[in-house]
Amino acid sequence: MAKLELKNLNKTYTSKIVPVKDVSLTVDNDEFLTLLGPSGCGKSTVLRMIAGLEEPTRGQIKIGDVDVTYKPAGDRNIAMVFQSYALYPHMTVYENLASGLKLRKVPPTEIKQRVAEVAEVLGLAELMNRKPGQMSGGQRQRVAVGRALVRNANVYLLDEPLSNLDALLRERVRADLKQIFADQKVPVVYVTHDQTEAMTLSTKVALLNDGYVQQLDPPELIYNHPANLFVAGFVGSPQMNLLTLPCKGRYAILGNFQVPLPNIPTVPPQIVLGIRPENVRVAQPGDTQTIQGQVYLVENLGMHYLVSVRVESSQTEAIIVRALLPTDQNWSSKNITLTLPSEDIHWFDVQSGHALVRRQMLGARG
Amino acid sequence: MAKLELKNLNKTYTSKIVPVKDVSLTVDNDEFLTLLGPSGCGKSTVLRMIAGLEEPTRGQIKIGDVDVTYKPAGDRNIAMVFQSYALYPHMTVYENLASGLKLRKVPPTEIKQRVAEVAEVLGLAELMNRKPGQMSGGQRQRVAVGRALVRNANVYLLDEPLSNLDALLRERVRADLKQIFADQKVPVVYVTHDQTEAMTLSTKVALLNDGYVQQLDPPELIYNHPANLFVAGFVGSPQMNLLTLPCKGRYAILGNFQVPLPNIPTVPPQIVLGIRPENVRVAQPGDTQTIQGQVYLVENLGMHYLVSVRVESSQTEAIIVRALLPTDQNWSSKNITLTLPSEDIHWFDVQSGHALVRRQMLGARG
Amino acid sequence: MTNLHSLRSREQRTAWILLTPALLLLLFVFAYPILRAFWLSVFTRNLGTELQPVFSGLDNYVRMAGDGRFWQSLWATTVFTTASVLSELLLGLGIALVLNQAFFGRGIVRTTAILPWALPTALIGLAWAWIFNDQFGIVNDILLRLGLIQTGINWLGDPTLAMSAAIFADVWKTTPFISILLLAGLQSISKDLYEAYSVDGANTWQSFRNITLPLLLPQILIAVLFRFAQAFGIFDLIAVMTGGGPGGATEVVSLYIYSTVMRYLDFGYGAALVVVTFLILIAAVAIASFLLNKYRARTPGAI
Amino acid sequence: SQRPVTLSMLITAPDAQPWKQGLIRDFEAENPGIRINLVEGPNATNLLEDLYTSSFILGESPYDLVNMDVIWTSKFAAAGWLLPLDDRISKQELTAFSPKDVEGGRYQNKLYRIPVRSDVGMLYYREDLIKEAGLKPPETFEDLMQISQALQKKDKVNWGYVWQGRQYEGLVAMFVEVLDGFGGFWVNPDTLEVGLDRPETLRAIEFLRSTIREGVSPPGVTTYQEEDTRRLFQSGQVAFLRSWPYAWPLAQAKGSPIQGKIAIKPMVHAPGQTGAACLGGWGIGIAKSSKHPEEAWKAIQYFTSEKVQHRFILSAGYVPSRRDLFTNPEIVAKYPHYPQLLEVVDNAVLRSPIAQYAQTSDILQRYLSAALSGRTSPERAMQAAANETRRLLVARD
Amino acid sequence: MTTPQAVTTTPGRTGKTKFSFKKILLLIAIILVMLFSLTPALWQLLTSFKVNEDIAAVPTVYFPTRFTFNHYIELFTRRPFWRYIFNSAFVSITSTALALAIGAPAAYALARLRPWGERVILASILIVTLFPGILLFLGLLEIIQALRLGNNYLALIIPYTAINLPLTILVLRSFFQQLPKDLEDSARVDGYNTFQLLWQIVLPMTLPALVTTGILTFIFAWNEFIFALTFMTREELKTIPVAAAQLGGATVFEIPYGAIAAATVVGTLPLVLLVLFFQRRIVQGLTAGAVKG
Ligand SMILES: Nc1ncnc2c1ncn2[C@@H]1O[C@H](COP(=O)(O)OP(=O)(O)OP(=O)(O)O)[C@@H](O)[C@H]1O
Ligand SMILES: Nc1ncnc2c1ncn2[C@@H]1O[C@H](COP(=O)(O)OP(=O)(O)OP(=O)(O)O)[C@@H](O)[C@H]1O
Ligand SMILES: [Mg+2]
Ligand SMILES: [Mg+2]
Repeated sequence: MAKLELKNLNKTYTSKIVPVKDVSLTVDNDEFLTLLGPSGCGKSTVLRMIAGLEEPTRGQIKIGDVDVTYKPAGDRNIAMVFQSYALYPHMTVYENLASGLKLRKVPPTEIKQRVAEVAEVLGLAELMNRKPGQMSGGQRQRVAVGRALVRNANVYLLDEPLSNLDALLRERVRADLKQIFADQKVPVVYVTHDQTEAMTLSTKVALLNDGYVQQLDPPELIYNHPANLFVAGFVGSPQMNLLTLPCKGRYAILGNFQVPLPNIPTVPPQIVLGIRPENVRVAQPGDTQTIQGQVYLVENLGMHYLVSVRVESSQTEAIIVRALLPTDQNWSSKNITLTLPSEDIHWFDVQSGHALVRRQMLGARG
Repeated sequence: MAKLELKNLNKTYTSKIVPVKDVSLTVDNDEFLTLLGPSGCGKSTVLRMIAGLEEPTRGQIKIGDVDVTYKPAGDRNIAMVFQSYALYPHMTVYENLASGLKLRKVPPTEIKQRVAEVAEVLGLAELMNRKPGQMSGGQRQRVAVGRALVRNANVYLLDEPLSNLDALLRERVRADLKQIFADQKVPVVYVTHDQTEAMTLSTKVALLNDGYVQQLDPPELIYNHPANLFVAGFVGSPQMNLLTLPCKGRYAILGNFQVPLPNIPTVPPQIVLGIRPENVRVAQPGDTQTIQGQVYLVENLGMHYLVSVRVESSQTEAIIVRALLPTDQNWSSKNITLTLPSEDIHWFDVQSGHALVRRQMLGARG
Repeated sequence: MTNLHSLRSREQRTAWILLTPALLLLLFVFAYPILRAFWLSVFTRNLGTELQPVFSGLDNYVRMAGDGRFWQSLWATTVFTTASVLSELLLGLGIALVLNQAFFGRGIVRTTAILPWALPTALIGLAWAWIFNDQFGIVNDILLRLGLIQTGINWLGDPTLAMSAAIFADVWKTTPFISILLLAGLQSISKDLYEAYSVDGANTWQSFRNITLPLLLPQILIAVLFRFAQAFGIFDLIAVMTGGGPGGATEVVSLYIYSTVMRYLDFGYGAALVVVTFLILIAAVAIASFLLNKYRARTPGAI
Repeated sequence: SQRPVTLSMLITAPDAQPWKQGLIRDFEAENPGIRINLVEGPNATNLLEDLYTSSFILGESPYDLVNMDVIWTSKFAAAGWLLPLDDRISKQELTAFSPKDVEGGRYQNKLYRIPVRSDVGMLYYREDLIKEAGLKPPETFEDLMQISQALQKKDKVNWGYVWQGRQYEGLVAMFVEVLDGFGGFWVNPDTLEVGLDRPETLRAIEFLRSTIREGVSPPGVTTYQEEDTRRLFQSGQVAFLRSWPYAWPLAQAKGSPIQGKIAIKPMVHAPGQTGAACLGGWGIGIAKSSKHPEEAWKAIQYFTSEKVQHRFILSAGYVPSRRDLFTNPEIVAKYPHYPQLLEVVDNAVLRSPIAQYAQTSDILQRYLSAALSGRTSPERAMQAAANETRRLLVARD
Repeated sequence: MTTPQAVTTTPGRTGKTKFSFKKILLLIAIILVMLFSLTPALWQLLTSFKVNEDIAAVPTVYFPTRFTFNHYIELFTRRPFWRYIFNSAFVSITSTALALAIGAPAAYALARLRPWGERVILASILIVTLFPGILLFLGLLEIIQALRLGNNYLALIIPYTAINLPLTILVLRSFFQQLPKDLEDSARVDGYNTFQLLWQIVLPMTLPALVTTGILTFIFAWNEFIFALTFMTREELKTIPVAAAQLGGATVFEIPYGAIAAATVVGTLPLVLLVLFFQRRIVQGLTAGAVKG
């Protein structure tokens, strides 16, 4: 229906607390934007400003072509899932779900039907007559989600809507969300800490930190081409290996090993090498870019082991590289050789943190 | 310090709402038990009964050798993180953290020190003078966790303590939790929907459903040897492929392919085959147990693609197998051959849902 | 055995420890007067018996049945109570809503709004009588100056006007009781809910109707109950303002009871009056709460 | 030596000051063994009555001396709270007081109260205006109406006549005067006959109603008490006022718009009748529960003695209870209207001294107020009042 | 008129861009409330500064032609008005504190601890509030007399406390019930016993209710007339309303409006200050951020 546009939003609570410093975003009709960022970085605040619950200190919010910056919340036709649920304690689940529709004078039969559909999706069908006080945390969250889903809104805002659901249910609801929003063709802004969710659901991810958008890109780019150190370190679990290494000639020195530098104009004295643990492989015959070291910690992640390897080094300072390795072997205390495929290595400037090799097409800010 | 023992716990809210039907568990000094289960299955209720906030309708709770079933909450010396946080809204973060210690007349200097330590771990140091109303969801949750961690309790209960934290922080806090509890040597009961968390943190996992413990085992066993269909389907993400197949001779019929049955006394007419997507491999030359099919959906999970394959079949009913495949290829619409390694296949009874091949050592109930 | 140690029975013990002081005090102050009223009501004890109690069974109640003055005062009280409690509720709710807003100088306005309740009734009753005086009263003075009337209206001399004036004075005096109580109730409603509801598309009236009212209901009920009881027992304001006149038009039950006991020294009969009034009140409240429960059961979610 | 005996006495707040400065101080000086503890009660007399009542009900009254309004005597006596005083005072001595005042202290032929202050209702009028108009002070009700209307027509005054019409004891006090002026009666204390439904009563009501109807009295007069009427009168807008002696010094005070323009006379009457004045006033009795009746009596004797009264009246401006004092030259010098007042006092009527006075009065107040404010017709109202009164009196005896 | 307006109306900028209709409405409402509450009281205030001639003047004199403090001076010189204020304050503070101290625990028990006979207790409290107040006084008189409490502060403190108890209990109970239950649970696990829980957790969160009932009961006690009149006869124990009602005019009949107005002002001023001070505690969001869900 309409495009959502945020222009240079700023929210200042007190001179010391400025969670949103300068945020500009556009979410198109059919786009699904996920806000990612560390706890307390201002994600909810951005949503609240979009919803009209908080007035921006500066900046502009447009829905379609209308400037809604100072429009009251009720006039924006937005559906929102609150991080805190904000269920109506005096209403049953059914009434909670139906309230938004009743307000918009949707015919009763349609209300019933829509509520029933959503309740089905969220597994709330049996709880329709309960009040929020008599439900489990996950059930409450589902009601909160349901309350937004039944609506026919111009913009959907979802603030960590699935955080208290079990994996299975979450997966199901996620699929349904995707379906519903794809059908409705409206902008969706979604906050989550679950990166799988971010990756599978969104067409675009905005990574917030320190009040600024660190990178705004499709999820693959965020994952595969982090714009800066912060993004690189934040996205992906287990975290990317980020090693600050001295440079020597066209090489970065990793313990007793050398990693060839990418094609950069000048060679800095130090550089940050980043590689995701899942890209670190056990060396196979013929691999060139290898390092050796000793396993000193093995963590079971279910599908994989997260293996921490102390790289052989003549320096006193230990260099640790973590690798995600298959569970079919026992890695403990072994000496192993690992491959760091050069196409999976990210290079960052030590000072600015910016990625050093950036494709032209990437339009991210640092 | 002391062992926690639940014996045949039952909680009946109303004759229709019986979230906990018969739960028996033991958590030793140095054990870390994770409760897993679908939303609304009674996890929080179990915790609340342990804490003494809810009186069991039947059953017994022992801490050490003391029957505490009817002891008031305050006398049990338990620390608990509430799913809903339950922060004291009129107290600052510092006061929230210190309140439990003050009550126990811990000397002020020690209070200060312990609070500072915990705040450091949880990244709360800068928020000490805020009140809960002025914090983000994740910050609140951290305070809730902190309030439990500062305590020197006999038992720790944590109800989805990290659900609103970003992945990075969560990982860090998780490591700290592990450390702290390992030092203290007290029983910990933990509720989470994050299976990675369950796997990495716990020494034991109890899977609850429908008021009963479905399986109580170390995490690897839960993952690798699910006791029944429910556990198999619930644990692991993406979900295990669970295919109900007809049997013919010593084979299960999967589309146009045959999978040899395990060593079971009688061959049932139908059987359930389970295999995790990550165990399904692209067939390599020499693989015996292969199937063929066409890719019809590829989902990007970041590290992997989740590829859904329609297995070649002369039946009208489509059989879908999902596999987790590397991202280095484009799988869309391809015809591929997959291997189902027989050591990774789980077999379940169609009627009872019980696993058909069970090691002797596994002591789970169905 | 388990029962003795159960959490529930511990809770019981604590509950009773917490309740006991309050219940004892209530018993101490209320039980004797109430029971004594019941006891005295079956005796005749007045100037005729030289103030000695003489058992007379239900005589007092029989006499009451034919006592037009009592029934008339009961009616006057009902009119007074209904009118003043209803207007106070509406006005009080309105004022509470205004006071609940954030604006500059809110503290002053809140304090002002409580002011009428803070003025001593005995004194302010005099002031009201004076304000409504047909010659020197400012009400008439203002109306005259505005040219709305030609001669002063005899506010307190006309049965209907006198009742209205008394109701007005009472409404003025006690509206703050309701508004401050409701204000506290309003303040305890979480902002979240309004936010959620406004995002859902609710306008001001709708959030008032569907969030404020239902969540404020406990306080509304308490305020109404107390005002009902107080208004039914109204004494000093009317005593000072009209003395029950003109022609008994504003004589309320407690005025009559007071006269019977304190001035006519007719203790037995006075006690019977108390008992009957008391029972009527209890019946009224019981019926009201029954209807309310029924209504609430029928329309879930609504008030 | 003995510890001094303390006598407690309750008194309305405004009276406390003059008493303290005068009577009490002197008495204590003369009787070192007796202290008087003067308890300052509320301003309003009905509250005072209630205070007495509540303390007597409890059996042990904290008061030894009972300072009573005339209409309380019979109730207090009937309730058995007072000590009869007949043995302590001779008939001879009593003749010094106004006979009506003494009568007001009796209940069922026993004396319970010795008067200390008199109070009578009377008619105040604007001597200046009447003189100016060349008229004579009114004698009859009709005169009153005519003069009023004449003065009103000339715009000398807004209103002709104001009286106390609010539903309260003052209404009854005012009404018995009018009733007596028409030759009617309320309750005969001896026979308990009730005269409220007799034609004289209706005529009396008709007179009062006509004052309003004809615009002689403001409509609000049915809500007035003493002060309302006095203020109206004192503002110079009214020709006639029915009130108590207290209004005199106020109206004659410096700065009063009607200073020196007024005079008093007994209440007007119907032709062939005499004008009546309602008797009020205070007297003192002794509480039955008092532990010091002898000392109390001593105090009463002292307070009512001629010498003391003389001094007290000069300083406090009260109306004396002893007849002699009305004409005492020293007093007349200060209060020139007192001789006139004596005439009024002698013509006073008592409100029925019966035990159930309060209730009888309430009945009359209600119905009278109803009739005056037009709530019910006078006939119906008085019929009902009479019946109710009869029922009450029969029930009690 | 409800809270969302406070959220949605946008301070600052909207003011610049356009006039807000709602704001004007609010302003009018505020003015009306002020007028309604203030006018009669203001009248008393003006009267207290008028000379007697102005007070009695017809037609009405609205603003004093001559300001006088005589009425006030008289109050304090003729009578120990400070003493009365002290008495009122002492009795009111004590009985309010007691009512809250006794009422809050009882309210909590009724709100959360589900004692046996809860319904009966609640019903009795309701019934007690319905008993015509004026009649309590006879029975109480007998009790006071029997216990020889007359002319003792207790004679007022006890009945005031008791009469205020039902209101305190019911109001606080309704507020306690609205609190998120998890909070109390959390406190219990932390080791708070019931009393600590009440004092340190529950009461701070229900401050608006406490302050409100406190104000209401305090004012009731401050202004109560009949008991104070009957149970306290000694001059030095009288409370403000009784003392004010006993202000003499020159005669029994005269109502000394000026002095009464002054007494009204003097008697009300402490209350105004008190309310002004405490009303800021009636604030929203005391439980904000406490729980999720
Ligand atoms: N006060 C109550 N009254 C009635 N039923 C309740 C009450 N509290 C919880 N329940 C029900 O009991 C069941 C178990 O609730 P519980 O909170 O233990 O679930 P849970 O396993 O913690 O779920 P979640 O993962 O969603 O938090 C739920 O179905 C819930 O609806
Ligand atoms: N009312 C407030 N007053 C002051 N500071 C606030 C207020 N609300 C939020 N903040 C601060 O603003 C910052 C951003 O908060 P916000 O709720 O937007 O974070 P978030 O990104 O949603 O975090 P989370 O993932 O933990 O929910 C936080 O540091 C928080 O402490
Ligand atoms: Mg947030
Ligand atoms: Mg839960």
